[in-house]
Amino acid sequence: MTTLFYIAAAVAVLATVLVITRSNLVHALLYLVVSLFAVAVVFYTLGAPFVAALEVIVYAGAIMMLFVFAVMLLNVRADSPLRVPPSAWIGPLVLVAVLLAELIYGIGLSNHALHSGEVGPQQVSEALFGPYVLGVELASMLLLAALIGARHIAAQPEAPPFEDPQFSGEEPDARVHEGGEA
Amino acid sequence: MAAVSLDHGLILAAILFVIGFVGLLTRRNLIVVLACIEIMLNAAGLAFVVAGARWGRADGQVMFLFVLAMAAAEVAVGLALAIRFRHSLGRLDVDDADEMKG
Amino acid sequence: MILLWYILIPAAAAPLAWLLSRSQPQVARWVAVGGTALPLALVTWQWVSEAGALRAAFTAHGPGAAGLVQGTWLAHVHAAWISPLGISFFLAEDGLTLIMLVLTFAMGLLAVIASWRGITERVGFFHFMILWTTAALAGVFLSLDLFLFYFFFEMMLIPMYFVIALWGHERRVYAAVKFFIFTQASGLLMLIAILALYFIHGRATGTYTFDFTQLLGTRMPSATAFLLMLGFFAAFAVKLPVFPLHTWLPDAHTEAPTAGSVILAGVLIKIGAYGMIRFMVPLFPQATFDFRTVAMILAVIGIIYGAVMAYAQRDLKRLVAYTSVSHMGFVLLGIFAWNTLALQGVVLQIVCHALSTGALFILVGTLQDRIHTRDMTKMGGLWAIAPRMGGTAMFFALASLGLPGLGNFVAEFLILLGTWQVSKWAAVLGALGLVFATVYALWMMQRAFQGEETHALRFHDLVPRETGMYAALIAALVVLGFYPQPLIATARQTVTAVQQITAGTPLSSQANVAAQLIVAAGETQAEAIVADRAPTDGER
Amino acid sequence: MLQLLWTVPALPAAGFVVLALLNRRLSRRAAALIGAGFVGLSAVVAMLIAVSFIASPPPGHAYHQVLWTWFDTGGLRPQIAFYLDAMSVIFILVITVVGFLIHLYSTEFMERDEGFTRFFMYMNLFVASMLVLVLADNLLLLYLGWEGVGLCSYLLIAFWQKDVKNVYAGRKAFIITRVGDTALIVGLFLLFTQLHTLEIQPLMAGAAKNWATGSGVAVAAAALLLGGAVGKSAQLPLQTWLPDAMAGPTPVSALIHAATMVTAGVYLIARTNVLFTLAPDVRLAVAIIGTVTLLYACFSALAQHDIKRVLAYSTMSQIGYMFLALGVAGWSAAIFHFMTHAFFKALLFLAAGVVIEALGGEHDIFKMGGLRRKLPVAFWAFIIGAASLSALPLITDGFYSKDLIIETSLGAVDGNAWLWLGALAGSLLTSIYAFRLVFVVFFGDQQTPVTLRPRWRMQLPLVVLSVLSVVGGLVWLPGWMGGFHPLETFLDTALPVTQTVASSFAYTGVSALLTSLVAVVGVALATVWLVESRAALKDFAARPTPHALQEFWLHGWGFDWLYEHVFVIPVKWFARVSRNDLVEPAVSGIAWLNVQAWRALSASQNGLLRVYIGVAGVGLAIIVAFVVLR
Repeated sequence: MTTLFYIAAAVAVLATVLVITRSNLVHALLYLVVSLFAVAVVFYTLGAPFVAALEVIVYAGAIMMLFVFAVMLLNVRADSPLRVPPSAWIGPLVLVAVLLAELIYGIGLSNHALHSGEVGPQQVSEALFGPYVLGVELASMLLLAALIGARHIAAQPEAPPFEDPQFSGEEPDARVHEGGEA
Repeated sequence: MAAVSLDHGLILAAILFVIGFVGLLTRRNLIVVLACIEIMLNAAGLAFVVAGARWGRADGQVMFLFVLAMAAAEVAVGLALAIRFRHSLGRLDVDDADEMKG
Repeated sequence: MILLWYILIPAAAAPLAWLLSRSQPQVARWVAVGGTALPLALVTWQWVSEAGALRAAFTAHGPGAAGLVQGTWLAHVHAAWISPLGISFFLAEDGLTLIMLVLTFAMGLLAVIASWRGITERVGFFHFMILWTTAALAGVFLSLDLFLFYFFFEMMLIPMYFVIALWGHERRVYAAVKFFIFTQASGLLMLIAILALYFIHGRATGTYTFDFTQLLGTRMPSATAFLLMLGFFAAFAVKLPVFPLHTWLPDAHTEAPTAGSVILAGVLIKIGAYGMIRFMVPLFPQATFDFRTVAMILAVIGIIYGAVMAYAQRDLKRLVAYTSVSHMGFVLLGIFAWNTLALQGVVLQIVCHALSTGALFILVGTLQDRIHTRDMTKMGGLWAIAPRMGGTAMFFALASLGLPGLGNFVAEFLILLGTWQVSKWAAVLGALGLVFATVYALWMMQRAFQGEETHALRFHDLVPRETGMYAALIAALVVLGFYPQPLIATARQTVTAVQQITAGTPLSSQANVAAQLIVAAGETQAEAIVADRAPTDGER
Repeated sequence: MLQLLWTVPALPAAGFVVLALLNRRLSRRAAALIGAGFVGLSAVVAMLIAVSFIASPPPGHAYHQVLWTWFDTGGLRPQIAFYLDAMSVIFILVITVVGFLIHLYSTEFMERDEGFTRFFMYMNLFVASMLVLVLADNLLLLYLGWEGVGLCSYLLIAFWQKDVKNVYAGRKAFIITRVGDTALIVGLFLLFTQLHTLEIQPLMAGAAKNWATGSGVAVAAAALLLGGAVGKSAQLPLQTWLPDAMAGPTPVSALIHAATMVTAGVYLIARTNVLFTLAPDVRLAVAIIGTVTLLYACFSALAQHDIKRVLAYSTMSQIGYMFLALGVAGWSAAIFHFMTHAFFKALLFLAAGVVIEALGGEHDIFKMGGLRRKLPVAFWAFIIGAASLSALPLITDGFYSKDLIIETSLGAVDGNAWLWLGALAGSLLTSIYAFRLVFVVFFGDQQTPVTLRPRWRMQLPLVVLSVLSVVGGLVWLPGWMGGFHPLETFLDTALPVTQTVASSFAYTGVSALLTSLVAVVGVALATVWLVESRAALKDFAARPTPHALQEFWLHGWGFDWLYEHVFVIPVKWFARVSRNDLVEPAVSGIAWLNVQAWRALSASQNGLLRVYIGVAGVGLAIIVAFVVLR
């Protein structure tokens, strides 16, 4: 299992690096799927089969499907004109190196062993609908809000081009009207 | 099962998080930006699960579920925004969204 | 109970004026007249009926047993308000308060009358603001609970801000914001000082209270006391205004509508003087003493600098505004001299400056209504067109330069004489300020009213409403010039009491001893004089 | 009768109030009647009081009337009270009588001016203030009158206020005298702090009792009072306002700037003579100031060609004589000269006023000439006045008083040969410039036609004052003339007797002889130069050195220039540079910093999402660093 963890971890890291370096959008998304699968394996090795399954179903399945549909709808091929020059990578890399060093230092290499044994769906469910039931309700509300919000935002293909109406105290009514339309 | 060290799990989460962060800082394509956010959220969820696995409790996984729900909501709204963005500006460059600069 | 009415009547008239003005704007004016004239009548009645009590309180107990210490107020209201925090609704009135209240309501009334024609937009709201200010000002002068005092202190700021920002002249928003920031920032310093005092007193005695009379004499390290004193000083110095903190005043006075300028110059800036006499010095006598030299230097600079700046102005209203800086320098000088002569002078100066400068502001306002400019280079020779206005302006210019026979002279003389006991140089330089006052006052007269009339201006002279207003002010100043004794007698209780509180500190020791000596010497000498002077036989 | 004392100042004050209240509603006739009437009444009351005072002197030769207590606090208890003694009697008599005559004169002189009522309003206020000044029983009330006359002086100099030049002259007078007044008021502070009263009599008694002669306090107090006196009486170094004050109407110059107000300084010093006795150094300073001023003014007068400016300088010079007398403790002599000077100088001014009116407002003496026959009354009045000014012996009042001063300046204990010489030289110069005026204005060829002749209201005061100028001096005859001196006896009840070392018959006789001689020589010189050889004089004056000297004297020895550059220009410069308030940059500097910070921060708000995230990342790194490195 330990070996599997490290292999999966290596795959996840590699795939993720490829996600952010590919200029082809579809390739990047495919690497993301690989990364998510790898993380699912990691979950499994950590003794969390339930979330491993969810990772595959929800992340790699549903969420990625959304991405693909979006790409399809938007008809995006590549974002080569959107590449940033290589020099622009230096700053973020330095920053991130510092951050990572700090995190690793903070985590410390103390070799705490993880609890051996599996935490199965039943225990998760008991916790979920036991002490965390309020969180579940909140999550449901969040999803509902996201659903309505997403529909509302995306539903107006004929909306006028975005522009910044200059505020003028003379005609406050015009603004209200515009806002109401949106 | 042979035990994986807690630290290695957390370090994996940290590495995934910073990779996502690098992507966020260097990519201008809105879709990729959203993907990077997914990576970072996923890393956070991973950290929860690792921590939960340390004690053999379910709480970490519950938290992962919440993160998952949030990620789903985020990506739904985010992609809707991307579509709207594309309609308005014709492109997907986040740098174009600077109408609110000071 | 009467004290509550002083706050409640204008406070109640304020929304009334606003509501009733919806159908008929003129109603708002009459409501405002009522809302200021009624408490004015009340307080005048109280003054007249308590005149005996004021004198009795002084003479019966001797100079030692007056007001503040023993709580022999003319009237007071003490009710629990927020008891857990030691905040009470504590209003009290003594001689000084009485004078300040008369001034507040009189200036409020004057402001209403002065804007009878000038204000035509949002009439109801305007009078709402004026009455609100009046109520808050009455509260400021009445409260003896520091929290309550701060509450009213801030409350009066808001309507004043709107009065300047809504009905002011060209740069009104700038001036209003400047006024607000200055006052608010310094007020917050005072709040910090009040809170610090509250906690220091609470820690030391176990009683957490904002009651001023209990906070008196709180023991604390001298460095702390000095800092807290500076907190109070900052707030009052901005209000007064003291020299380097004065720059809001010319802008605010100039840009405010006439009524705003009248209330600002007449009452609002006097809060600085009142607060120093009532709160700052009694609470921190030692720190005040340590600060005396600096304050006196600032006062002298203010006197001379204000006068020179007034001379330099082209804008007539700005000129008048700078004269306030100069006159308030005298007030600061008097407060820090802290002896009977100087403090009586300060009280007189407060009243007389309100009358003379208020009148000058109204005059500039009426002039601006007629010729639509305040620029003196566009005036000249106005006397020929409006001789009554010219004569009136001359009178108030003379009051402003401290002509003997008018109240301002008595005030400035007493202040300088009191200052002389403490610092000779400050008194000499202050007296030199009178020369500069002559320069700006006469220069103003020359540029605006004398000389050749070249700008082909045509306008009518004062109308009866205005003439009446000026006549009342002129009469008051002349009476104060020749017989200020009623005012002095009214203020005496307070002046003695506050000095009593600071007795035993270096601030008072020399001055008080000197004052006692003077009284004693005066009596013995008077006897001696009567004894060895023959010509007194003819006295009638 | 003495109980009516308060009405003496109250009547003109009432006139002022009535005129001020009714102002526009009054016809010229009514205004004139009220204006002159109230002063006339006051003069009548003053004369009655004087008669009663002399006939039955009150105990102690002084009368004290308290009206009410002004205020009472902190040991200061000044009263509105009047104090009448021999000196005040002389002063109120002169003020009301001369004042009335000038009011009468003005009713005709001013009749064509607009603001006729305003004129009488100010004049009445002036008379009231002046009377308060000389009657005040305490220094604070005296100061009230003192400032009151200063104010009226300003208002009346600037009376024709359409011309900014007049207003400027008025302002100059008020401001310069106020500089002196500052010294005076500081003197009051000092006196009150030391002696705890401001009532003049107890104050003087207290000073005499507590202070040693020559002590620092006494010197300081006397010097400060002297400062006030110097300003009001136009002595060096505060003299520059007086010549410019001639911008006012001529009756104003006659009343305020000749007869009464400018002598207030003399009154003050005489009134507080105890202090000056205690401070011999200051008294010497008074004498020196007087002598230097009188010489300074004589030279300046020689060079003027404005008739009123000549008279203004001569006033300055005559007050210099009074100061000289005060300086050598000749208190009564100074008062005597004040009286005679009031008569003849008022006369000179009024006569000059007739001339100026007759020539349509012409002030330049070289455009006059030959008026002897056209204006006989003015001519004779002027001759009498000039003779009196020059102290021509026996027939003029000026002779008696000036002779007394010259005699005292040497003969008094504090007398001094230098002072005496200065006084004599001044006398010589005085008669030269006085008769220069007479010859230039009234003799020679007529230059400007006479358009207006005076009527009775202008002539009557001239006649009365002429008579007074002739006989006014007979109340104090010098020793060699038999020693008839009721005025001296009278004044001795109020002022200390002058200690003299030389007062013998022979000494006074020789002194009078010298004084007469000098005056006559002066007149003779003027006659020779201006009548006999005028052309030669002109040639002489055209040469460079005399011409430069004349210019120098004409402009008052450059004092105006000096003050302009030392005081006025720096203040104006400072006012100009700080017009927008020197503190304002500091305040708006804070505001500016805020705006700059806002600019910088809003520049960071560049709309680039990635930059925001980067900054957030930096923040994250910092926070994490804090957490892990703690």
